[in-house]
Parts: sequence; C-alpha cells; structure tokens
Amino acid sequence: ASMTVRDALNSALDEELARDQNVFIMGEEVGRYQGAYKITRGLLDKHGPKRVIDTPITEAGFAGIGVGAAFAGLRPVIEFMTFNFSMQAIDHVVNSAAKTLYMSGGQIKVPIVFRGPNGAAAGVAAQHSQCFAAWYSSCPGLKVITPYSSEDARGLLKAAIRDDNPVVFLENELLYGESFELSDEALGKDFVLPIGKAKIEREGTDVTIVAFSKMVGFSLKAAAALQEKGINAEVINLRSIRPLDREAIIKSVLKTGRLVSVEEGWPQCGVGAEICATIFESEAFDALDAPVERVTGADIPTPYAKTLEAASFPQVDNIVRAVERVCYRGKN
Amino acid sequence: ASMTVRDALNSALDEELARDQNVFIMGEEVGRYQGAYKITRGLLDKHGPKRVIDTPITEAGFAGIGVGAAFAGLRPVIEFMTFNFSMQAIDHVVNSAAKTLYMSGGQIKVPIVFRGPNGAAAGVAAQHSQCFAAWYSSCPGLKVITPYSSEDARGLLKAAIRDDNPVVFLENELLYGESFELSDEALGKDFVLPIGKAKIEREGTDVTIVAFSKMVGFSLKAAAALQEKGINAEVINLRSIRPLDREAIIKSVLKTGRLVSVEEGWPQCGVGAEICATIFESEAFDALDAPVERVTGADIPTPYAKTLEAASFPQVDNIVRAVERVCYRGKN
Amino acid sequence: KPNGIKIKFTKPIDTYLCDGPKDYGVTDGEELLGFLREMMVMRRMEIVADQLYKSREIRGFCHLYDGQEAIASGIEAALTKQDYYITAYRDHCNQLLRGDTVESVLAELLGRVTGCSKGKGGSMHMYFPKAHFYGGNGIVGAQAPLGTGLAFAAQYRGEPNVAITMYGDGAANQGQIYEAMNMAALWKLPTIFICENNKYGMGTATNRSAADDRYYTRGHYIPGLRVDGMDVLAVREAMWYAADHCRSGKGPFMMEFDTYRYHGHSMSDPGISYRTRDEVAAMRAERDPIERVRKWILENNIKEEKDLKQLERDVRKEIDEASQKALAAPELDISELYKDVYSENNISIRGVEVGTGFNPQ
Amino acid sequence: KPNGIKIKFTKPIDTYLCDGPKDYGVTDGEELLGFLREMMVMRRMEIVADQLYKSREIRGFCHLYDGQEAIASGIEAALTKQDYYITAYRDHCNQLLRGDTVESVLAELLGRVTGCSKGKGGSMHMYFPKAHFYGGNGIVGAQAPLGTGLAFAAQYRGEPNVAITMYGDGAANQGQIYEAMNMAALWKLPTIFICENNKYGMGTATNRSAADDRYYTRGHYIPGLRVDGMDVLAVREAMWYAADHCRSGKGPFMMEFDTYRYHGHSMSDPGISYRTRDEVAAMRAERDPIERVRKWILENNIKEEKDLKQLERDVRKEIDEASQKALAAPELDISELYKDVYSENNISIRGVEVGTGFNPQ
Ligand SMILES: Cc1ncc(C[n+]2csc(CCOP(=O)(O)OP(=O)(O)O)c2C)c(N)n1
Ligand SMILES: Cc1ncc(C[n+]2csc(CCOP(=O)(O)OP(=O)(O)O)c2C)c(N)n1
Ligand SMILES: [Mg+2]
Ligand SMILES: [Mg+2]
Repeated sequence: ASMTVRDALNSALDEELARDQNVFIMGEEVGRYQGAYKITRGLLDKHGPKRVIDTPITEAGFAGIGVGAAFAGLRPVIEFMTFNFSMQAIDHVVNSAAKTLYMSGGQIKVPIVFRGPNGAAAGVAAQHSQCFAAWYSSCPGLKVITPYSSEDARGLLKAAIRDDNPVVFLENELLYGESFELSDEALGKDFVLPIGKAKIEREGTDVTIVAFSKMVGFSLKAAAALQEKGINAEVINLRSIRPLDREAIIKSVLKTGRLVSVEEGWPQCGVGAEICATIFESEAFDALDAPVERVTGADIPTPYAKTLEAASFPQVDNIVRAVERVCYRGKN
Repeated sequence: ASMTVRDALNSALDEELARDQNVFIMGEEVGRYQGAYKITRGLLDKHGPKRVIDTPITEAGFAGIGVGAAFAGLRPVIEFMTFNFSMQAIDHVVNSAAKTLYMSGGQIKVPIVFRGPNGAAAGVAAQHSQCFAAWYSSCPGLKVITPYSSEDARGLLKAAIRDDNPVVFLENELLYGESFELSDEALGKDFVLPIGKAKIEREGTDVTIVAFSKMVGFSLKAAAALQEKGINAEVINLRSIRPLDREAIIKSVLKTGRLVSVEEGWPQCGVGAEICATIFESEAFDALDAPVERVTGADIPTPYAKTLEAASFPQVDNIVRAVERVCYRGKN
Repeated sequence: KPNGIKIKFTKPIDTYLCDGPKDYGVTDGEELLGFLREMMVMRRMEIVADQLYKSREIRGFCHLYDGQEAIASGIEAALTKQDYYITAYRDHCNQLLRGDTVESVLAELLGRVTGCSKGKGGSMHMYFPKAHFYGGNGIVGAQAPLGTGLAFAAQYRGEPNVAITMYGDGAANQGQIYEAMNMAALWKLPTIFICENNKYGMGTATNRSAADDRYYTRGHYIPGLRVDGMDVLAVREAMWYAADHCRSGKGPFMMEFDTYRYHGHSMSDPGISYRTRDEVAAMRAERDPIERVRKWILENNIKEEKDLKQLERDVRKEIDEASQKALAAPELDISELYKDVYSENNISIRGVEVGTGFNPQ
Repeated sequence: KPNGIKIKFTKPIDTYLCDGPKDYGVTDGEELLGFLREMMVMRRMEIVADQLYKSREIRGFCHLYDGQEAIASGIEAALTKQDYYITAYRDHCNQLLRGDTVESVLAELLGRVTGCSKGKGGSMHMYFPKAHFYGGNGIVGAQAPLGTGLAFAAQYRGEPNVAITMYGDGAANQGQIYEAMNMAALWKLPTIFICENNKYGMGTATNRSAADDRYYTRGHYIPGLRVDGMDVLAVREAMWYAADHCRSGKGPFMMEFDTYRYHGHSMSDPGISYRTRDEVAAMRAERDPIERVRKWILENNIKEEKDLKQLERDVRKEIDEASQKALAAPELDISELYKDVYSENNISIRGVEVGTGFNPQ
C-alpha cells in the first residue's frame, strides 16, 4: 500500500492512543483545528478531548506540563507546531526531560515524545527554518529521530511513544505530503522500528552518502544521477541521530572508501561534523580513499526569496558534485 | 603585571562603561550583590544604577529587553548568571539577536554581548554544567568567544562590547580566580584582541592540540608532560569558536601532521567534531600522519559526586594519552 | 465641510485601575477622509497580497490584517514617528503606516530586491527603523520583551517617547510577556502593551486558551483599557490616554483592542473550521472599521457616495500600479546571499558545498 | 496532657478571591511534640550540612532551609503522601519529610552511593517517588509547569490527589509560572502554587524584583492566601483550605507563605551584604518557627524545659549518627558513571577519550 508521511504519522498516533490509555497528545491546534499541518486530523473526534489536548501558545508551559505528567507515569506526545518554537521550551527538553533519569540515580523515568516539523519549509524565512538535529543530538539522555519515509514515520513514532526515554522526533513539513510504499508488516499495529539503527536505502559500492530526513530523498536522486555517470552510491538513511548508528556508517565506508554527508542544518558543529569525527575515530579512517565531504545548509540565516532560499540548502546537484569530488571526478 | 581573569573581566567592563554611555550591564545580581561570581564588583557604585541594572530572575524577559535596547542603538552587556540559564532566553539570542540583521536586509544592527560562566564548575551537577560553545557557534549571525587567560578576557570582552554584532561570551567559573601575566599593552584602555583569531599558546612541532577556555590550561600542562616524553606539542587557544580560525588550525597541522582537540562539552556535534570536519575539508588532510582524536566531556549528564565528576571531564592525563596515541606512542 | 465632529463611541471603554478617557472622539472632515483613504489602502493591499499568494507569487506564511485596520490607523494618529513600535508577524499594514510604501511592502512579499528587507525577510520580517518600527517578528510573544527594551532605551536616553508592543490574544498567554510587564512596571518604563484581540489565535478561540480573557486586566498591577478596535477614533482616544500615562512617568499601560480578522489566520487557513461563516459575515456587516468611517463621512456630508467610489477606484489603481512595479523588480543577486550575516561583511561564510560561499580574500 | 489546644494565629491570613480558613488552629500535645521533633531534625540536619560543607565534604551549591521549617511541616500535616510534590533546589527538608531518612539526604550531599540519588544528583536533585516527590530542580521556575503536569496526571487518572509546586519569591516572576497558572486555571487542575516568600531571591529584596510583591494575588484570576509561614498550624490550616478547594474541582490555588531564610542564599553567600545582621537576629528572636512550637508546648504544660532539652540532645545524636554513617559510605563505583543515562542501560556511551566509556558488547 502507498501512504503519505502525514497519514503514516497520523495512523501511528491513532494506534498508540488506542493501545495505551496513558498516551495523550498535547500541543497548539492539535485538536479542533486538526493540527497546523493536519498530522492529528481526526484524533480529537476519535479519542476525545481528554486524550487530544489543545493548549494555549505557551511552549515552556505545556512542554513542562508534559514532562511533569511523564514523571507521574503518563506517556505524553507533545507537538511543537514547528521545532523552531521548541527554543521556548528547550530547557524542559534538556534540563527537565533528558537529565532527570540520571540526576535521580535512575529513579524517575521520563517517557515523553516531543514531535513536530523541523528545519526549513518553503518561504518561511530565518526564524522558521532552523534544524535542531545537531543540538538535540548532542544531549545525553535524549533520543533523536529523523524519519524520512512513511515506514520510518510509522515505525519510529510508535517506537518513540513506547520508549521509556525522552525522544525528540524531528519531522519535515515538506515530506508530509509525499507518498511511500508500505509493506504489510509496516501496516501492522505493532510495527516498530529499532531506535538507533540506520537503514541502507540503496546499496552501492563506490561511495557512501549519509543523510537524514528530506535529504535522504535528495541523496537517492543524486545516486540515480550518479549511476548514469558510472558511480554506484550507497545511501544511508540515518533514521536516528542519537543514538547514531556509527557502525552502519563505518561498515559502509569500509566497503566504499568514500563518504559524503548531507544535511539541511548549518554546517558548524552539525551532524556531518560528527560523522567526520566518527570516521577519524574508527577503522574506517584507514579505508578512506578520499577525504570526507559535507553538504550542508549554507552558514546563513534562511532568506525568504525563492532563489536565495534554494541556494541556502542542498540541492541534488550539490550532492552529485560533492560525490564526484570525493570520487576524484570532475575535479580539475 | 599579574591579574586574575575576574579582575580582567571586571576592568574591561569598567573601562567600557566609562568609555561609552550607551554601554550598560544588566542581569541577575550584577549590582548590589556585586555579581554572583563578583565579576561586576564595584561597578554599581562607580557607574550608578542606570548603567548597572539588577533584574528579576526572568532571563527571557531581560535578554529580550537587552536585544530591544540594542535595536534602538544601545550596547547592552547581558549577564547570564550562568549560561545554563541562557536556555530560558535562547530564542532571543538566536531568533531575536543573531538573525535580525539578515532578516532586515542589513537595516537593524544588534550590538549586544551575552556573557557569563559556561560549562562545568565544581560539584554543581547536571543542570548547571552544560557547555554551550557548540550550540551557539552553530548559529550564523552570532560571534562566540571563549577566553582563557586574563589577556583574552580583557582584550576579547572589550572587542565584544565594541562589536556591532551579537556576541556570546563564554567564561569559565573555575578560571575566574586564576592569575595571568598581562603586558603593559594589555592593560591599556583601548586594548582589544581581534575576534576570530586563535592564539598559539605554545609552539611545537610534533602534534597540535586545539583547545578553548579552561582546557587551554590543561593542554599546556599536558604539553609540558609530553615534552618530558619527547613529544613537542603545539597548543592552540581558539579564543573564538565563531568565527573559527580554521586557518590557524590548518597551518599548525600542516606543520605537525597530528591533531588532538580538547573540550569539556559533550562529544556529539561538538567543537571537536567541527575541527575534524575542517581537516577533511582542507589541505591539512593530506598532511595528516595520524587520524585526529577528540578529547571531550563524557557523553553523560554531569554527575555530582567528586570522583564521578572528575571522570566526566578531560583531565591532563586524557590529553596526554590521546596525544601519545596520535603520535603512535603508548599504542604498542 | 463641517469641522469638530463629535462622535460617541458605540462600545463603552472598559477600564482597569484607571479612569479612562472620554467616551467620544472629536474629528473633522479632512481627518476622516485621511483615515478612510489610509484604511482603504491597507484593505486593498492585503487583498492584492491574497491574490498574489493564490497566484503563487508570494510564498510561505502570509498573515493578512484586513478587519483590523482601525487599530493601525488610530495608533498612528495618536503617536509620533519618534515613538517606538514593534509587532508580530501580521505586520504589513503597520510597516506601511509607519511610512513605508505599498510597493516596498508588496515587493518584500514577492521576495524582490526592492522590498523593505530586500526580500530576505518576507511577510513576517518588515522593518522601518527610520520611523522606529522594529518589526515584524515570527515568534509569538518574543516582541514583548523586545518592545520593552525599546522603551528601556527611550527612558535610558531621557527621550519623551513611548514604545508600543502589539500582540495577539493567543500571544497574551506567553510567559515572557509577564516577565516584560513586571520589569516595565518595576522600572516605570514608558511602554504600552497592546493586545489585538481578534478572538482567535490561529484556530483557538480565546475562551479555550485563556483562563481570563479580559486582556486589559492581565497586567494585574498595571492599568488598562478595553476599547473597540473597529472604531478608529476610539483607538486614537485610548492611545492618547495611554501614551499620556506613559509619558508622564507612570510606567506601563495595558491596552486591549476588540477586533476581528476577516481572513483565516494565514493563507493556509480557510478560517471557517473553528468559526462560522455567519460569524464572519456578521462582523463584516455590523462592525467593519472602514464602513464605519465611510458612514461618518456620508452622515456628516463631507463627501458624497460617488466621491468615495472614486476614492476607492483611485486606491485600487494606486495599489495595482505598486503591485506591478513590485512584480517587475528582480530578486536580490545571489552574491548577496552571504551579505548581512554580520555587520562588517568581511567574514568568510561557508556555502552548501565546500569551496562555495563567501571568502573575503 | 491537655487535648484540643486552640491557638490563634498571630498574623492574620490575607485572602484574595476567597474567604480563607479560620483564624486559629487546633492541635494537641502529641502533635505539637511531633512538629517540634520534626522541625528540630530539619534544623539540625541543615546545620550539620553547613558544617560538612565548611569541612569541604559537601561541594558545589548547597541551599539550606533553616528558618523555613514550619512550611515543610505544615504542608505534610495537611497532605497525604499520595499528593504530588515538587520544589526547587532548596529541597533537603522536603525530601526528608516526604519520608526519606537523614542519612540518605546527607549521603546525597556527600556524593555517596547511599544517597537518595546515589550521589549523582547532589543537593539540588533529590527525589522520593515512593511518596510522589519529584525533586529538587536547579532551574528557577521550571518546577511550576512540572508540578502542573503532576496535577494534570492526577486529574487525567481521576485521582483525588492534589499537586503542589513550591517556588521562591524570586522565582515568582518567571514567565513559565504564568503559563502554567493559565493552563491550570483553564483546565481546573488540582494544583497549589506555593510561593515561599523569604524576602530575597539570592541578594535581591522582593521590592527590587517584583512590581507587586503580594504573591498570593499574582494568580490574578486564581484565589489565594497569604499566611504566616513561621506558624506551622497556620500553614496546615491554609493548606487544608487550599487542598479542599483543589480536590473539589475548583482548579488551582495560590499560596504565599511569609517566611525567612536564616542562612545566606547558598553556602557561598554570607547573607549579610544585602540585609542587616539585625534583621536576621530580629527574625530569629521574634518569629522562629521552632521556638514558637516549643513555647506552645511549655505554655500548655505538655513537657518541661528539661524534656525538650533532652529531645534536642536526642535529635543531635540521631543526626550525628546519620552523618557518620553517611560519611562512611563510598562513592558510586566508577563503572556506574554510564548508567542511568537511558532507562535500558544497553546503549553505548562515549567517555572522555576514544575507546573509553560504555560499550554493551
Ligand atoms: C512561539 C511560537 N509558537 C507558535 C507559533 C505559531 N503561531 C504563529 S501565529 C499563532 C497564533 C497567534 O495568535 P494571536 O496571538 O491571537 O495573533 P493573531 O494571529 O490572531 O494576530 C501561532 C500559534 C509561533 N510563531 N511562535
Ligand atoms: C533560570 C535560573 N536563573 C537563575 C538561577 C540562579 N539562581 C538560583 S537560586 C536564585 C534565587 C532564587 O530566589 P527565590 O526564588 O526567592 O528562592 P530562595 O532561594 O529564596 O529559596 C537564582 C537567581 C537559576 N538557578 N535558574
Ligand atoms: Mg488572535
Ligand atoms: Mg526567596
């Protein structure tokens, strides 16, 4: 069956609400408005206002309420309308949620999911285009998930809700409407994907492209283009940024000897930087035939105008060129 | 002359307050209490309550007020009692301060300094020990400074206050009481250091150690210990994390062929990770005789107990061992 | 052409911890015509923006102000251009009334180099520092401390100016507004917190987001007024009162304007799933701020119906021309992508790929 | 041994949007002795903590509760251990009174494995989930939404329990408290916001941090009480009243306890640069919460002076023993450094150097 990412997220939420009375969804416009991006469509009608809760526009407040409820044993799913607004509440994500199990010597679990669209959408300018993958993934105690396909969306969101740790679940608005094939298994009520495991979306032998979220699709397109140029790229969908599946990356590089990382976030101290460090610190380093390259969002606040915006984020071409460089093609 | 970092910061603030009526200091307990860590000691008496302003405990509020005042042309110095509390106000640092010049097409400058102690102190546990160098340094529009010595403190704080851009100035509580020699030049009222330039604290030929803040001191100690083992290490004090002085790092690695980065922050997507990526993306890669290694804070929330805490952050030994490894010593 | 027209406010002004202004406004024909024209321009500009959005020339978020025009007009009539001003993302008309042109606003919406932010900001990020207008802010509530900071600067420099912060009923629950109010009151900053209560924050009605929706009292220890925001004279009268309060050193003031947005929250919201078509239609029929001024003009025989029709045609033409001009302008050159990140424009900046971006050498 | 002792509160209870409880408490000898002992234990425990800090056995931040004991005691007397409870970093005594032992609290301060958080949390991070105590929080104000979330859980599950959030006068200005209050009132959550007004937030007196320092009214639309926090019976009476309000479904309640901290803000603060020694001395002499109970006991001939002296000696001994035991315990084994980051403890975790840390394989 084919399903949009939106429906995959929606069905995952629906099923988890039905499965466990402790699960509830809370956020701005998640109920009567059906979600700013319609991820929660129909859930209020089906599960009622006790389980699907519209909040005032007070992120610190409702994120904190969610964490408190999780302390007490509930399993909140907190929607940030977009992750840009999670900055209002970031102290609760990090200081209240991520650190409490440790600070309490293992006594207080915080089974909560913070979810919503992350990173750039289209034409929404600097304050609404930030990628939080690197920041949150730097924090011990959190798990950070970045689904790409509908399978990812279903399997990882259900896993996140069932996880006993705080999970930051970074969706992408521009993927919501995209359709993907789903196996029967992936349609099952208990379909969960393991958190912390990457997926090889395309096997290849010449070069490894590591990406997450929307950039997985771009990387697959780049791989197709590269195939025509005789370069057989392997594409890894990280799925989870924390725990980061370093083994999957290393294993692939041991095979290909070449690596390009792709992300929409800013370059400095980004996910690509971490991948670079991972290579230095593993046996993959010796297998390298070329230096690793990053393709990233440009190091600027996101501009509004269309052409400028397009130049601020990786396009398929950028990936192709970077791969060609690490394969010593196109250079000179 | 010898001066503590505390006095260096204090004198820099004092002089800039005296120099420019638009400069003021605002924060919790900066006035009558003389600063939680006494950085602002005496300034209220000297410059009066209009220039040294005690605020309620409302970081989002006073950080935002500072940014608004900067929009209007004042030059606020906002003290976060510690940078841990900057998470309450991080939206103003990033969305209100860093992005506004760009969003306004260059019309609105935001000459503001956010300063205070960053990272781990002693025995203050997980919520009070976070290093924000990587997060803030990922943000275009911000400058991020991490002074080590009293010279750094004076020259960089004065430069930050005179800068027309928002600057995040990350001090270290455990350095406040340390004394350093200051040249006559560094005592001058107009002594400023260039933002974005690293300093070679110790020249060496065998390996480069890149560090910032307190870890510069540890790295110098490690270098001394390594000298005894016949390894001549160059120690780079980054001084500024954004702009990051990539050239200085690259130049050094071209000479030494080996690199270890040291920081107290968490490893994932940290400053060390960025340094790793920088090497891959520069000619320094070809000069490498060994893979780069990171020494970082352990990937855990900071524990309170003394021994555990010590094991959570780089010690001189860790640096020595990492250097020995990249020099292929000690690794049989 | 009668002078000194006295118009009693149809809705009484509600007061909190203060006496409040008089219950009528005084105006004259010229002024009323000025209000009418200005409000027509705003209305028409937003309708053109709506059209340009639907034809995919404008992208992303786009929040329109139609229905709320009397607030922007009444505020300008009461303040000077030295007074500081900040609002949220619904900022096109505020930008315009501070002194910018329709062309500049539309060009920004279109992402053109001639836009007020050179196309870098878009709908939510307009600024007019010449007249002390500091945006335009996409983060709900963030403008409150920023606006308080503008007031801080005014007080710091001993200026007689006030600073106003506009925010919505939805934003009114944001904690940082309370932090700002506390400091404003503690330090007696000359600032007016203005809640534009248009009854919904996106799709949530006020009674579902606020434990107490009398926003003019939410300053608790700060005096406030609730005023008909569809009546430009009432807005002005109330703003005079509040600004006097601030300028006389008494500290901050809370203002609530009772208003309504005709459009959905933003272009992606049809605006009828959480409120009825009837509600919107009734509001247009009974309380429209432009119709009201038009009625005053006709009732007082300042102009005839046909003159006002002509005025409307003129306004349309003017805005269509501005729109054409805006459309004709190019986007910013791609080389400017890396400008304005820092004030000095000589710091190297990485692009998407290695070796791209800006390098000052 | 007289029963049913009636004690009129020396300070009247101030009310806001409610009638308030009666102006006296009823107790008996046994109960008073219980209060006395419990408060002596708290006092002594904090003094021992002070000593251990000065001998460098305790490190980092350490905020003591002496002076405020009647609040912790009065609250426990009014609530059940099913009621939810959260406070700030000044949490040693709350932890103790929820049911933990002196040894466990001191061991945590000492970073020992026998500490309530195994030495990982320290002074600011104590928890006793068995009795619904959720800390201990180092971020000023953060506990307010968290505590509201505890109340949310109680309501969600249909429990009869209330949740209390304690915060200081300094914290009272934090915006997130207002966000939490709004939602609590909107959803009628059974939660009591308790401001322990000890007159200073670190070094800032309330009149320099709050535009309005009647914290019991700061809920604006939420009823509140201001109560003598040095009178354990007044605290209990007020808490009964507030808890009744919450349990009956009427929503949140604001409580302000008028109190004082004898020590500086934390161990690094001598506590006399922003207040006078006289002020502290007068407070000890006139309002000490323990002395007051002692006086009631003597006045009502429940015990004699010498019995109370003996009680004090017993308490000292008990706490010295607990302290010795705590000191004797080891720190957590270094191998536990990487535990409790995640609930499953099978995720690999990097240490300071490559190759160090935890690897499940
Ligand atoms: C901090 C934050 N949270 C959420 C949003 C998303 N958002 C944008 S506008 C809006 C509704 C605001 O309503 P209101 O304040 O009443 O203003 P109005 O749109 O009615 O003018 C929301 C939820 C945001 N931009 N910022
Ligand atoms: C968000 C935040 N800002 C600042 C601090 C530093 N700080 C710790 S306690 C304190 C004073 C709090 O005073 P109050 O709320 O009155 O509580 P009290 O200490 O008097 O019990 C401050 C400023 C902090 N821990 N968290
Ligand atoms: Mg609204
Ligand atoms: Mg206090």
